[in-house]
Amino acid sequence: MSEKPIQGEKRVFMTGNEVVAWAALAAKADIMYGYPITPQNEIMHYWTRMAPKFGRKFLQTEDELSAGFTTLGGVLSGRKAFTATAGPGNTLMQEPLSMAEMMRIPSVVVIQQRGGPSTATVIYSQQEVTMTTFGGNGEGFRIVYSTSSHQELFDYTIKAFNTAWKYRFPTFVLADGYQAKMRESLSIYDPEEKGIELVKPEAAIGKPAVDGKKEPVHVRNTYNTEEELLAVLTGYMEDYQKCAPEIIEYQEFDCDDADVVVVSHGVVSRAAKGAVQELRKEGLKAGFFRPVTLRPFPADQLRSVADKTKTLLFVESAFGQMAKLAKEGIFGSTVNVDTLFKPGVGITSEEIVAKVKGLL
Amino acid sequence: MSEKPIQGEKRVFMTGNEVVAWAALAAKADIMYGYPITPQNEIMHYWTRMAPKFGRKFLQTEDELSAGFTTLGGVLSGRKAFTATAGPGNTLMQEPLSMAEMMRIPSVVVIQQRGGPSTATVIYSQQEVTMTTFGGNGEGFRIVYSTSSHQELFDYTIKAFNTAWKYRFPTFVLADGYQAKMRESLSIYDPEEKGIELVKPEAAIGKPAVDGKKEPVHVRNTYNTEEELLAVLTGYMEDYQKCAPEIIEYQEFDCDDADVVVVSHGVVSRAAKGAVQELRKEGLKAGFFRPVTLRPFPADQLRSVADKTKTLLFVESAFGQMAKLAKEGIFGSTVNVDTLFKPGVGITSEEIVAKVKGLL
Amino acid sequence: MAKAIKIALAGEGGQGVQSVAQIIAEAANEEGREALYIPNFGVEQRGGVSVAFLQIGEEQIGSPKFQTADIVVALSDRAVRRTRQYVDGNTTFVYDSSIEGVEKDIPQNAGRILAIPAVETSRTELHPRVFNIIIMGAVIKATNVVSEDQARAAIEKKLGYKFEQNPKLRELNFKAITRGMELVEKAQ
Amino acid sequence: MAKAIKIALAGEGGQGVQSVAQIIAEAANEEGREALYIPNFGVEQRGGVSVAFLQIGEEQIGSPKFQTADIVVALSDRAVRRTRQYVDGNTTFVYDSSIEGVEKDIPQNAGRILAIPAVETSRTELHPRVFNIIIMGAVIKATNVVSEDQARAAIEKKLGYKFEQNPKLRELNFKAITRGMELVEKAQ
Amino acid sequence: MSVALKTFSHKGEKGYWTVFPGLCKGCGLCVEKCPKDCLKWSDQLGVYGTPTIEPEMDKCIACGICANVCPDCAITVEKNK
Amino acid sequence: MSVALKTFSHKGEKGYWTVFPGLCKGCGLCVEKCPKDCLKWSDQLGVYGTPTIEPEMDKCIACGICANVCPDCAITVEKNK
Amino acid sequence: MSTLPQMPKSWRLESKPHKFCPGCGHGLVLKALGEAIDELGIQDRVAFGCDIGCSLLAWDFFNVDTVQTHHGRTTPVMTGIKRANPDIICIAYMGDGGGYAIGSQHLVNAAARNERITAILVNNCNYAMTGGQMAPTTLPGMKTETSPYGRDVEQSGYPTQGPEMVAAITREGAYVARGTIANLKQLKSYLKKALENQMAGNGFSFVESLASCPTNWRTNAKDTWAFVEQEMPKYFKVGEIKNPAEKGDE
Amino acid sequence: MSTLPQMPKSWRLESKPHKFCPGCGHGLVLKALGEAIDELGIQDRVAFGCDIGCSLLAWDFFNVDTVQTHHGRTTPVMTGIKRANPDIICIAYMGDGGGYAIGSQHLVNAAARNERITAILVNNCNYAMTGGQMAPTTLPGMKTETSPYGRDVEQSGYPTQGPEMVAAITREGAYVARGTIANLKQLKSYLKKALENQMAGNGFSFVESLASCPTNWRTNAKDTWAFVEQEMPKYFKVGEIKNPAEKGDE
Ligand SMILES: Cc1ncc(C[n+]2csc(CCOP(=O)(O)OP(=O)(O)O)c2C)c(N)n1
Ligand SMILES: Cc1ncc(C[n+]2csc(CCOP(=O)(O)OP(=O)(O)O)c2C)c(N)n1
Ligand code: SF4
Ligand code: SF4
Ligand code: SF4
Ligand code: SF4
Ligand code: SF4
Ligand code: SF4
Ligand SMILES: [Mg+2]
Ligand SMILES: [Mg+2]
Repeated sequence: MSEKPIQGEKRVFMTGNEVVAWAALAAKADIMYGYPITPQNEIMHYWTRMAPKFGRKFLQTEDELSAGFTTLGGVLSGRKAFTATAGPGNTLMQEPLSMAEMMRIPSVVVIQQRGGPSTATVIYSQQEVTMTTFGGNGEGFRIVYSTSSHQELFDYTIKAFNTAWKYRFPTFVLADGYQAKMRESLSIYDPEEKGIELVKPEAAIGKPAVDGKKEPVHVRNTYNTEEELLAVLTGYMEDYQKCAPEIIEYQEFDCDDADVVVVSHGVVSRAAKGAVQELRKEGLKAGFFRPVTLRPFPADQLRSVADKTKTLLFVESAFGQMAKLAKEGIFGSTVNVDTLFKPGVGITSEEIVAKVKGLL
Repeated sequence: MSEKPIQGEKRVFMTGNEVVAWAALAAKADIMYGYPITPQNEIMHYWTRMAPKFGRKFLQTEDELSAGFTTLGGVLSGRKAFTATAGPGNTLMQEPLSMAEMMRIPSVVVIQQRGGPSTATVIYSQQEVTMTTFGGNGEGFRIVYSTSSHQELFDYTIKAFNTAWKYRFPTFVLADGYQAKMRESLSIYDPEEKGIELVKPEAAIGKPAVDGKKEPVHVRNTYNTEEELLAVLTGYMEDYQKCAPEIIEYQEFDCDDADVVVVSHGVVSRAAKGAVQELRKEGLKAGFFRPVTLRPFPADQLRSVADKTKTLLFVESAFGQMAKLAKEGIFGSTVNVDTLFKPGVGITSEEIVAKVKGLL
Repeated sequence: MAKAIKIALAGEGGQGVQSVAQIIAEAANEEGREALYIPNFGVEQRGGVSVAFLQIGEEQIGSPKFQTADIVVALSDRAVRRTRQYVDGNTTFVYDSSIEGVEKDIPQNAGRILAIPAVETSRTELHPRVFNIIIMGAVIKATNVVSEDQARAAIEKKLGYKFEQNPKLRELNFKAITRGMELVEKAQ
Repeated sequence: MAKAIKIALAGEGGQGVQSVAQIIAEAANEEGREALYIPNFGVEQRGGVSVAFLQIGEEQIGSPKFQTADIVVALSDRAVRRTRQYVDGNTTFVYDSSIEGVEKDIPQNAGRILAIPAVETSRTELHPRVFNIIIMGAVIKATNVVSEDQARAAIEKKLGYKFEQNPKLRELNFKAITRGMELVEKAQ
Repeated sequence: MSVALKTFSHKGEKGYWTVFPGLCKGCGLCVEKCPKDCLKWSDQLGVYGTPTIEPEMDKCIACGICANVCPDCAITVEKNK
Repeated sequence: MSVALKTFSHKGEKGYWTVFPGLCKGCGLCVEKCPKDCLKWSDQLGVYGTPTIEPEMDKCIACGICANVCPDCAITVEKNK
Repeated sequence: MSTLPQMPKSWRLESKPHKFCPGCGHGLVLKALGEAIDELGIQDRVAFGCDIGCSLLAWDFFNVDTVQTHHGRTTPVMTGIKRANPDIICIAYMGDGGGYAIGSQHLVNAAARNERITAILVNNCNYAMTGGQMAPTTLPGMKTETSPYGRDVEQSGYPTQGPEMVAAITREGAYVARGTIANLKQLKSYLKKALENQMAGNGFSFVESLASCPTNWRTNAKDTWAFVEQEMPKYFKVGEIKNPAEKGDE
Repeated sequence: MSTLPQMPKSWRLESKPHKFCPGCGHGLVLKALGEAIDELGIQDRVAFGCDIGCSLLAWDFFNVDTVQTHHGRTTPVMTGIKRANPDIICIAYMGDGGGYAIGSQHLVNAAARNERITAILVNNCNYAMTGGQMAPTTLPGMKTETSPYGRDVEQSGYPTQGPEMVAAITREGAYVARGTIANLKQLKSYLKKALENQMAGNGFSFVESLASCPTNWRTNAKDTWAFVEQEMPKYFKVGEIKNPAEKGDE
C-alpha cells in the first residue's frame, strides 16, 4: 500500500498536471482537497487515480472556498494538505488564503493561470501574479514560485511543501494553462533518495496528549484592538524579511555587458531564453533575468543587473503584473524600461527578438 | 414619495456611514444590495430606514458574492445600484468585481477598510488598497477614490456613480472604519441644485422594444480563444488610459521647496496635513502630496514633486500598499524614499512630525 | 494650526460615556467649531470598557484617534486601567473618587490628577440617571471646549422631547451640569 | 540554438490529430530529443476544430505555442480555415485532397502546398481507422522529426496491447505509416 | 448559422420528412427513439463531418418523435392531412 | 479569570446557595426562572458593575433551576441531603 | 413543405447549430424552454441568464436578452435584475454543479426569500464543461474523472436531491418540479408553469431536468437513453414537488 | 460547600467570565455542549471550531483544541480536519447567519456528503455580532437594523427552516434536531446524540438551538424568555427531525 510512488529516478513524458500529482505524491502529501476548474482538473484526475494506491486521500468540495478552508483544516491537523486552482477559483481562494496568512498555516496551492479577468478563457495567462503574491485583505505574507518547465513543476511542487512547513507561510506553485496541458520530458524521482530532506508536518489541532495530559491549543485570526494586530503583523513582517534571502531564487545570464536585459518569468522565460541566445548569436548584447520566486522578489539581484544595463525589457502574458513587482523592488534605479505585454496570450522568441532589435 | 431627499444645502454632524447613505440617495441610487460587515453596517441601517421614503430599494443577500452579483444584475437592468463592504467581504467581492471589469458594468462599491489579513480587526486600516485597485484575476480596470473626510465621502460617493456610468469601469469609494464610525460636520446638498449633472443610467438587459421591435442583447465574459481575449483587453486598456487623465485627482501643497514630502492617502492624509503645517510653522521644509484617486494613480503629478524634493515619506496604515502604487508610477525617479507604515493602526500628526524631523 | 483639544472618556457599558462625548461634540459643532468624535469598537465590546475619543478645535481635526489626550476621564476601575495609555505629562486625569482598588493604577505621570465624587453626587444630591451629565459638566469645565450655555442647548436638543413630558428632568439635567463643573473647580 | 521544428495538426473531433501529435512527440522523446506537444483547448471545443501544436528539437523548446509552423496539416474544410493563420513563406501546408470547397481558403503564401489523398487511401486501401496513422507517416516524412523505426516503436508502445489480440492490426498500422510517407513523397 | 441550410426531404405515405444536415450532429438520439425503427445512418455527412440520418419512408408513420427528440432541431416532419 | 472568585453564600432549609459575583453579569435570566420567585437584585455588584442577585432563602427550595439557566455558571446550589 | 427547420421562434437561428455536443441534453431542455417562451409569448420580456458550465454555450442561443454570468452565480445576477426591474421575466439557467455545489447558497437563499425568478437546472450527473468530474448528482458507483473507481457513497454521500431540498425551504407561492428530457412534453409543461408562477408574482420557481451528457458519459445513443430513462430515475424522482396552484401543499 | 463555580469540566476557567453579553444564549448552548463533552469523556479528542459571529467569542472558551475560522467557513475547516484525521471529534459551531446564509453551501454539501462532523447552530433570529441585522431566521414582522419596519415576508420570505432543509438532503446515518435553551436537558441530550452519531461513524449530525440575544433584541430577562419560549417556536419546531437510531426515517 504505502510503498514509494517513485523508485529511483526516471525520465517521463507527460502533462504538467500529471507532473504535479506525481510531485505531490513524492513530497508525501497526505491529502488533496479540490474543486474542478480548467486548466487544473487533471491534477485531481491523476491524484484520484494514484492516491488510493499509496494511502493518500482526496476530497472534492463544493467550491473553492471550501477547497481552501478544508485544506487549512487538513494542515491544522498536521497533515501535508494541498489544493490546486485557477482563475476565478484563485480569486475565491484568496479568502481562505488570507486566513492562512494570518494564522501562519503552511498550506500549499498550485495555480494554473488562465485568462482573466472573470471567466475570460480557460487557456493561459500570467494574469494571476498580483493576486497570488498579494491577494486578499492582507500584506502578502506568502511565498510564490513561478515555474517554467515540467522539471521545475516537479522540483518546486516538492519544494513548496518544504518551504511552507519550514517557514509557515502559505506557499504557491504558480504555473499556467500551457504548463498544465502540454507534454514534455522530465525526470521524476524520490526526493529522499536524492538527499532532499522532507520537512515533517506538525499538528496544531489534535496533537496527542503527552504523559496522559493534553494541553489544549487555541488558535484565532481575530484581534480586539488595533495594537494587538499591529504587534502580530510586525512580528510576521520581521519573520518574513528574515527568511526572504533564504527563499529568493532567480536565474540570469549574459547580463554583464548587456544593452537590453529581458526580464520575464514562468513559461514566458523559455521564449526569453531562446530570444537572448538567438540575439547573442547575432552578436547583439542581450541579457536574461528571471525571478523564480515572485514573492519574495529577487529585488537586489535585479537591481545589480539594472545597474549594469541600459534597458530592462519586461515581457509578460499580462499587463505588467510582474513588472510592477520589479519596479517597486528596484525603485531608485534609472534604467530604461520597455515592455512587451500580451495579457492572456503566449509570447514567442521571435516576438521578443523583434522587440529587442527595435530597442537596440 | 419621491421628493428630493435633500433640499438645498445643509450643515450636518453625523457618522460617515450615514453620510454614504445620504450621498447615495442624493446621487439617485435606485437600489442597494448588501451583506452585513463591520464597519460598514450602518450604511445599510440608514439606507433601509430612508430608502423606502424615496422609492428606493434594498436587498439583503446571503453573502458578499451575492451582494456583488445582485448589484451587477441591478446595474445591467439599467438601475443605479451599489453595495458596500469591508475586509473579508471585500475579498469575496473580487469575484463579482472581476466580472464587472470584464463586462464593463458600472457598479459602485463603498469600502470601509478594516484590519487584515483575515478577520483581523473590525476597526480600521488602509490594507485593502492593493485588493481594491488590482484585486481578482484581472488587470485593475477600476476607478478608486480614497476619501479623507465626511465631506469627501459625500462628494465622492455622488461622483462615483457619475464616473462609473460615464466611463463604465467599476468604481470604488475607499474609506475606512474611522471614517465609517466617526462623527464630524459636513455640508450635504442636492447635487443637481448645485449644478452637478447626474449621469443617466442605461439598461443593457430589459431595454424596451423600439417601434415594437426588440433587439435582444447578448453579453458574456467568456472567450474561446486567447486572441479574442487579447483584443478585448487591449481595447479596454486603451479606453482606460484615455480616460485616466480626466479622472485623476490629487492634492499637494508646500512641495516646491520641500526637503521632505509626506505622501499619504485617505484619513491618514489628515494627520499628514497637520504635520506638514506644523513643520512649516517651525520653519522646516516639509511638503504634502495626496493621491485622491489611487487608481488611476496621479503618477505624473507625483513625479514632478519627486523631481523637486529630496525625500518622499510614504505614510500608511498598511505595509506600503499605496507606496507600491506610487513607486511603480514614478519609476525612474531617484528621490529618496522613507516610510512610516503602521498596518491596521491610525497615525497621528505627532508621529509624522517626529519622523520627518528625524529625516531632516 | 491651533491644536485641537483631545478628550478620552471611558467607563462601563451603562455609564453613558458615548452619549456624553456625542453631546459635547454636537455642542461644539453648533458653536461652529470643528469636532470629531469616534467611539472605540471591536469584536469583544460586549463586556468591555467603552472609550470615547473626542477632539474639538478650530480647524479640521487630523487623526480621529490620538496617542495622548489633554483630558482623560475614567469612570470605573477597568476604565482607569484601560486609559492609562492615553496619559502624558500634559494630561489632566479625572476619575471618580468612589472607585476602589485603583490606587496603584492611577497614572502618576499625568500633569494633573483630579478625583471627583461624581457617583456620590449623582446618587445623593441628584439622581443616578444624570451621572453622565455631571461628567459632561466636569469635562466642559476642565477643557472649556464648549460654553455652559451651548452645553445646555445641546442637551435640550437631545433630550428636549423628554423634558416636554417631564420638565423636572430639564432642571435635573441642568443642575447636573453645574454640579459637574463645580466638582472640577473644587478638585483643582 | 538549433531551431525546433514546429508542427500544427488540425482536424475534426474524430480524426485523431491529438493522438498523432502525442505519438510523434513520444517517439521523439524516446529518441532523446526534446519534444513539446500541446493541444488547443477552450470552452467551445465541443464541435470545434481540434488543433495540436507540436515542436521537436535538440534543446528545451521555448514557447509552447507558435505563430507560424514549419508544417501545417489540415484534415477538414474547417481545419483549413482555422490553420491558415499558422502559415508563412517557410511553411509546408498539407491537406487532404478529398476536402471540398476550400480552394479559396488554401493559404497561397505557404512555401509548399501538398494535397494528399489520405482519406481515400485509408478507405480504399487500408481501413478508415488508420487514417490518422497515415497522417502520422505523412508528417514524419515531411519533417523527418523522427525515424520511421522510432515511429513504429511508438505505435507499438501505444497500441501494443491491441496488437496482441489482433496481430493484423499491427500490420495495418505499419502499412499506414509507410503509405503516409509515400503519399508525401509522391506529392512533393 | 455557419452552414447553409441544405435539406434532404423524403416523401412518404404518412408524411413529409426532412433532415437539415447542417444542423445534424449525428448523435443518434432520433434513431433510438423512432418507434418504427426506420431511421438509419446516411452517406450524407452532418455539420461535424459525421453521418447524418435518413428514413425508410415506407415504414415511417410521420409521428414526429424523431423531430421532437432531436436536440438540434435537425428534423422536421409534416404529417399528411 | 480576571476577577477573583469572591462568593456570597446563603444557607437555607433546603440547601446551600452561592453566587459568584465575579461571574454574574446581572442578566436576570435566573430571576425569571425561579419557581419560588425568591431571587432579587442585590446591592453587590457583578463583574460588569451591575447588580448581582441574592435569594430569599426561606422561600428557596434548592431546586437548582437558577444555576441551570445561568449562562455564566455564576450560581451553585447544593441540596441538603 | 418546410424549407426552414422547425425551431422555437425564440431560438436564434444565426447561432445554430448550437455549440452543445451531439446528443446533449442541454439542447433538449432549451428546446422545451424555447417552446414554453413561445407559447407564453414573452420573448420580448425575458432575460435569460446562463451559468458557467456547458450552460455558457447558450450565451447567444436565444433571441432574448442574455447575460452569461459566473459559475454558480446566475441566481444572484438574475435576482439582482428582478429586484431592480420586476417587469423583466428572469430565468437563471445552470448545471447541477453550479446550482447544487458552488451556487447552493444562492439557490437555497433565493428559494427561502421567495425571489420571483425561475431557476432551471440541468442535472447531467457530472461537471460536464470541465471534462466530467463527480458532481453532487453523480450516481452511486458511477465513474467520473474524480471518482475513477466509482462514486463511493461512504465517502461522498448519495446524489443530492435538489428539488426536494429547495422544496423544504420554500413556503407558499413556490413552484418546484423535476422533469426529464425523456418526457419533453411534461418538461415543457413544468417550465411553463414555472414561468407562469413568476409572472403571477407568486414566488420562486425551480425546475430540475434530468439530461444527457453523452460526451462525458461516453455513451452511444442507446446507452444515453438507457441512462436517462432507467438509471437516473432510480435516484431522482420525476414529477411536481410543490405547486402553488394545488391546495394544501404546505 | 462549594468554593468553585460548578462549570462543566471542559470549560476553561481562565477565560471566565466569558465574553458573551449578559443573558446570551450562546453561554447556555455552550454549557449544554460542555456537559455533553464531559459526560462522553471526550475532552481530549475534541476539536472545536467556532465561526465568526458572536461564536468567535468562544475561541478560548473550552479546554479543548479550538480553531476560530471565518464567517460561514467553520464547516469546511472542521471537515478538512476530520478528513485528514478521522480520530478527532470535530465540532463546527456557528450562528444562523454563518450557517444558513454565507455558509449554507458548506452546510448543505457537508450534509449531502454525510461528513462525519457535528455542526451546532445557534439560532438567535439575527446577525448579532454585527449589531443586529436581519438574518435568514428573523421572524416575520420582527424589527432589526436592516428590517427597521419589521421583516416583510413578501420581500424577504419566511424564516429559514434549517434543520428541515438539512434533513431533506441527508440520507442514512444523519442526525438532525432542533433544541432550545428553554429546555437545556433536552438540548444536551440532542448534543450528546449528535456527538455519539459522529463517534459511531454514522454520518453528519446537526443540532440547531433556539437561543437568546437580549442585546440586539433589546429585551429584559422577562421578554427574553418570552421571545425564546413563545415567539420562536411559532416558526421553529423543537424536536428530533432525523435520528439514525430510529427505524424507517428514510
Ligand atoms: C469559481 C469557479 N470555479 C470553477 C470553475 C470551473 N467550472 C466551470 S464549469 C464547471 C462545472 C460545470 O458543471 P455543471 O454546473 O454541472 O454544468 P454542466 O457543464 O454539467 O452543464 C466548473 C467547475 C469556474 N468557472 N469558476
Ligand atoms: C466574509 C464576511 N462577511 C461578513 C462578515 C461580518 N460578520 C461577522 S459576524 C456576522 C454575523 C453573525 O451572525 P450569526 O452567524 O447569526 O452569528 P451571531 O453573531 O448571531 O451569533 C457577520 C455578517 C465577516 N466577518 N466576513
Ligand atoms: S416520424 Fe416517427 S416513424 Fe417517422 S422516422 Fe420519425 S420517429 Fe420514425
Ligand atoms: S437527433 Fe438530430 S442531431 Fe441527432 S442524429 Fe438525429 S437528426 Fe442528427
Ligand atoms: S434553587 Fe430554585 S428556588 Fe432556589 S433560588 Fe434557585 S431557582 Fe429559586
Ligand atoms: S443568570 Fe447568572 S449572570 Fe444572570 S443574573 Fe442570574 S446569576 Fe447573574
Ligand atoms: S460536455 Fe456534456 S453537457 Fe457539455 S455540451 Fe457536451 S454533452 Fe452537453
Ligand atoms: S450580541 Fe447577542 S448573541 Fe452576541 S454575545 Fe450579545 S447577546 Fe449574545
Ligand atoms: Mg452538470
Ligand atoms: Mg445569529
